[in-house]
Amino acid sequence: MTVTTAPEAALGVLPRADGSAKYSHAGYTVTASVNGPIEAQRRDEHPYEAHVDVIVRPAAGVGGTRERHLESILQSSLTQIVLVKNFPRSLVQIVLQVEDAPENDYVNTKLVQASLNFAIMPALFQTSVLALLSAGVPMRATATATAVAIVSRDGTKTSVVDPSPRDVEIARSVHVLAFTSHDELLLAESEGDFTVQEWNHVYETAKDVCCRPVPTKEGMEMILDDEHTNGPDLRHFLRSTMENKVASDLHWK
Amino acid sequence: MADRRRINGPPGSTIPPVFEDDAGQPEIMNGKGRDRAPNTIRKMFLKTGVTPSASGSAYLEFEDSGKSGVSGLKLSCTVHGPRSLPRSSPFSPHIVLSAHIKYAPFATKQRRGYLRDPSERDLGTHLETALRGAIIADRWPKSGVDIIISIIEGDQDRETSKSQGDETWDMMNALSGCITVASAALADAGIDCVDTVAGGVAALVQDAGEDSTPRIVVDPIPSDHEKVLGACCIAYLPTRDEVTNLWFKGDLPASDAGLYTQLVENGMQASRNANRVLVECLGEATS
Amino acid sequence: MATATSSTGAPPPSLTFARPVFAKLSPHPYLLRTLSPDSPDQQPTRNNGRSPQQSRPIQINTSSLSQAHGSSLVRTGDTTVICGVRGELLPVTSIPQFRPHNGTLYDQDEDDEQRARKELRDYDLLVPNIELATGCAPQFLPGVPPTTLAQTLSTRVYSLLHGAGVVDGRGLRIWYTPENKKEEGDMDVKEEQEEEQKPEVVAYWVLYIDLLFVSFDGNPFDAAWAAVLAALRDTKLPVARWDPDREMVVCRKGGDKGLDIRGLPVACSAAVFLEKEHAEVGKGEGNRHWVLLDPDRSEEGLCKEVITVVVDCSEEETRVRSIEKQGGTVLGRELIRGFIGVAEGRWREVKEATGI
Amino acid sequence: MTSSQQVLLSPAELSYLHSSLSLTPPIRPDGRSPTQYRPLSAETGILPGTNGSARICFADGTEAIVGVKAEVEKTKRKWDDDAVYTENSHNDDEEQQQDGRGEASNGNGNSDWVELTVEIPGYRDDDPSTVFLAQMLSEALLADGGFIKKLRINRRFHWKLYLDILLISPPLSYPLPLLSLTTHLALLATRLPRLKSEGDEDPFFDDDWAAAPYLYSRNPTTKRIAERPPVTLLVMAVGGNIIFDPSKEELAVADVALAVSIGDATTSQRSQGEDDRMDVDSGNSGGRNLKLLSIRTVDPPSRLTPPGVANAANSAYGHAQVVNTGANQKMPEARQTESEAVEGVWKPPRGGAKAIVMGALVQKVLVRGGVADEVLDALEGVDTS
Repeated sequence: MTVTTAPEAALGVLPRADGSAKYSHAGYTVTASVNGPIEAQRRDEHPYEAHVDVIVRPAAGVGGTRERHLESILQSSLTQIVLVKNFPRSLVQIVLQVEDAPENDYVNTKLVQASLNFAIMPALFQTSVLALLSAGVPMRATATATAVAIVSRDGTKTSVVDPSPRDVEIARSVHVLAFTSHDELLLAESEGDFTVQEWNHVYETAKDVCCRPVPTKEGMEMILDDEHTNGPDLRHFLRSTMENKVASDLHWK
Repeated sequence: MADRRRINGPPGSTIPPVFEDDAGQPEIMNGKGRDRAPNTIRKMFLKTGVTPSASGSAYLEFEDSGKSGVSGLKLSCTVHGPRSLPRSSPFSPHIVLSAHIKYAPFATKQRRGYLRDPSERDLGTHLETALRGAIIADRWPKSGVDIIISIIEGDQDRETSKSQGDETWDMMNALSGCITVASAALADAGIDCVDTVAGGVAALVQDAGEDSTPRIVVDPIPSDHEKVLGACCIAYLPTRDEVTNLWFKGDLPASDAGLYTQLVENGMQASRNANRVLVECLGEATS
Repeated sequence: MATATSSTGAPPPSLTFARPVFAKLSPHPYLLRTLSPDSPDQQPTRNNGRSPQQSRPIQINTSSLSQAHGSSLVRTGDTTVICGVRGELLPVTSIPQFRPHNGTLYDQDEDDEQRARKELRDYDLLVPNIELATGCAPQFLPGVPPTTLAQTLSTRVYSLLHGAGVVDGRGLRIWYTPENKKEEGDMDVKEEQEEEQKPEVVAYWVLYIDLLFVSFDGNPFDAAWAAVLAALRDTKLPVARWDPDREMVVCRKGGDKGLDIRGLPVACSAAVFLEKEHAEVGKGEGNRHWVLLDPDRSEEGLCKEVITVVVDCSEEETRVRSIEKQGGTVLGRELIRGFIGVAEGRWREVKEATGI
Repeated sequence: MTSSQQVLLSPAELSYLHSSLSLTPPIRPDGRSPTQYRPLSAETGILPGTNGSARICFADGTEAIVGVKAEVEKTKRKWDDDAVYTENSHNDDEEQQQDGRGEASNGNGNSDWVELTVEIPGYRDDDPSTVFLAQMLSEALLADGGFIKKLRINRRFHWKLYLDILLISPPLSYPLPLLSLTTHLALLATRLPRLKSEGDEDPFFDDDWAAAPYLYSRNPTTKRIAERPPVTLLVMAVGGNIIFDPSKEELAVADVALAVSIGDATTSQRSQGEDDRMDVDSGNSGGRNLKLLSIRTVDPPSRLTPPGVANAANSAYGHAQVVNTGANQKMPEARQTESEAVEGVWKPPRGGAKAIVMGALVQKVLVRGGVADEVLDALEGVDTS
């Protein structure tokens, strides 16, 4: 069981892109670059709104059908939070490069795999949102995603936040949920064998991880002893990363 | 050949199942001869309008001859057009015809891949030649029409483990089916044609047994006969009595020319029969 | 079409379209008008006359192909898909990192069933592929590499095949028990002479699942998944055995045995149609929405948010096999739970369509 | 384009050409007689690194080079092969009798022992017209099956022949006749090393090139080549006339064009096991006994040429414009003006060709002493030492 390390992120890592971010969490490190809004190709030009184009490059080898599926999921979700109406006939291009994935000798390390990789989706999601923020693309809301796996170990069913590939392999079901900053459910991908109650429980866990109310300064201690907060507080993390970046950019003030 | 846009099978190559009995003694021709009269074609089922989202479509099925494992020919055709040409193409005073024929992976005994191989492109060229004669091209200047045919089941005999001769004879049957189904789909799409063109195949075959002299049969199934000496596939316009495409392959001595003209005549007879089915089907569609 | 109003007093021709022209010119307002009829007694209907919760009737017939080991044809409304399953043999020698069956360190804690599921995934024994470039819709023409939709459909079918564990991997193994050879066994694992040789796996069946869309009118995943399932149920694989003297797997004619398929997961999809398409929805204003079950091609073009739920109600308690919701924020927790109920209704429809 | 690149001829030129070609006797732009071939210079053995090569260039500068390479390849063991192998290994003499047993399938080999690729400058190799040419040439070669038998070394090995056909110059006229003649000569010049090993052991060859036998064996005494590779002739019909070896302009006005492949089975007895009925007149040992191997319809570019506009419908001549073209399809008399042929106005041919015309075309090629014999005699003149 990999210990749930806290996520780290750095913004503005790539000099040439409009915005870029590097995010690593639960063994996955992803770098994203955003070039927005730029001139679109004729075939994916839309008269009223910008076209969000997502390109996922895997850690090793060239992308297969799995990467196309990840791209279509990210594109449909990010189009909801970016204000696409403000930039008609233009293109917001997001390129995500997976730096490294948690290596694990139980799991088959075949290069081109076709089945959907659930564990990497939250990392890709967070990185693209951070990169969009760093690029200053106007957005309706920010969004955070998390992965939850229901693992049945000796009879009891426990839900594991940010599962390792080993957990994903022996899990009964794996879920990825994404919430916007208005606490709306943006994305729900689940697979495996579960009942509606289990899904409800997963929904609660994920909502707690993603949309924990931002603790005001004095309310800090009261949250800590809550018993089922077993995942990082992503929204808080997003806010603090941006705050540090803005602070470091404006240090000359 | 890992095509990264598709899910490829295991890296090691897989082998089609080899059956026990044909490994030992050879395939004995147990009374497989042809039960149809020499000049009757197999029963055909033709239906138009199977793909509402295309401008014209048709589905054709040759019934299989009832022997175990022999599969009939099943073709589905869609026509998209007349439609505007891409910006880069030069001006053309007539409709630009492009035909694509593709075997489905599960269509033949030997599993075919997803990329078109030369024999399918060759069939496409034959089909274009056959249809270009029939279409009144200069009524649709600056426009194009795409004819796409998927062969859902090729009429190959699954039981014969060893293929008698190469599979060109199956190609000819497939081409004659493609011509008929494409002509029905064109009519369904409302593209002006001079006449309905239908395909017919006639072959010079030699049956098992020493004394049998080669005879000419219509709509041959290669596995019914010991050896196919030659075959021709004709695309024929019945009311104008004209041939738009003739494809002959085989080994005929040039000295007795009567054999060749007989073969062509039988091919035209086969396409007249096929045309009757075509006209009747189009008649139903409009009434 | 705008006709200038002539000033000579002739009444300006009213701008009226036939219904299909209106639907083609501005589809969104047209669908909005039909969905929200002004008089309350009229039922909200869709362009194709269906009510929002009504799905298209499904017809499934199987074993229509003779060159494949199993085949099915599924027609839902105007979407028609043909699925052919063909089994081929994969000898163990040509599997790159093959882990022999007689157990290594990691396999202790898994039972055979889980091990079989891992084999399916590691050795690629199930190969689904979807062919859309058959001119089934104007936007899918041949000659171009598979579109993104074709690739995402293949990935979704592939991950659901493995995720739902429909095919039992143990049925694809071909065993062989080497008799007691006199000379010293050349196997690396030291084997005592007198103890009976353990059976070992010499080859696997690989199932090539090929889907061909004859006609495409929206909601391809439901039809594709129903076709895959029906074809797998219809698959009959010949009995295969290892022929030691010719070192190859030989099959016996007749005596074909079917695969055992576990459960009947059924996919059910819907799209969310929003009232305000272009205007940005302010924080406060409500934005009316309709959940359109089993959308066709024109409705899919108008809706961004789609949801697909795969349920299996074979046992008394409904097991959900997969949920995929993306492209919008309208469907929350309650709406998804309600939609799972709708999916159960769809499951019963498909169950008696497959006639099991 | 299907048969040749875009035809840059105006309707007036096309109608002039069509009318001059349909006269009796036809007047061809370059003054040739209907059955006269363009002069060509041919030579063989130009590429030392190949088993056989040839180069032909026409008077108008189009040139083709063909190289033939042969490699020994292990016959792909059909699963049941060795069972057959052990049973009747006694009769492994060169001519197996076709007894319909497993042997038959192994005896006459299969068509992928010959790989033929055509390269036309300016066209991709998966371009439909290039694929059509390659299929036509390989089809003619494999039609009678006799050629494959020559490639068989023993039961375990066979020769794999790679024919690379390159058109050096851009295709001024339809390249088919040029490519097929060059292939014919290259195959005649092909020599395979002499087999020194016996029976079914691993083949072992004599490296003396002079002793290497020809693929098409020569009659030791008369030095005449018994069986010759096939030749494909392009023949077209305009009006009532049949014209051979058409140039680009002539093909542009053709009503129908056929590619007829003929083989020559002069003295060698028919392929084994054939009853004698096929040998009708084996009397004249000297004369050539032609075989019809394959016919394909070449789609004439005339269907893709722009139509001329008759004076009646031409508003420039002051005639009231009949009615705008959009509606004229519906109006019966407009449709009538569109279809009936006005003298001197070019109209792309519609529909196909009469069956008797096609029959006449094939007869003209195959008649004894006709064009086929003339071409084969000319080719025989080229010394393929």
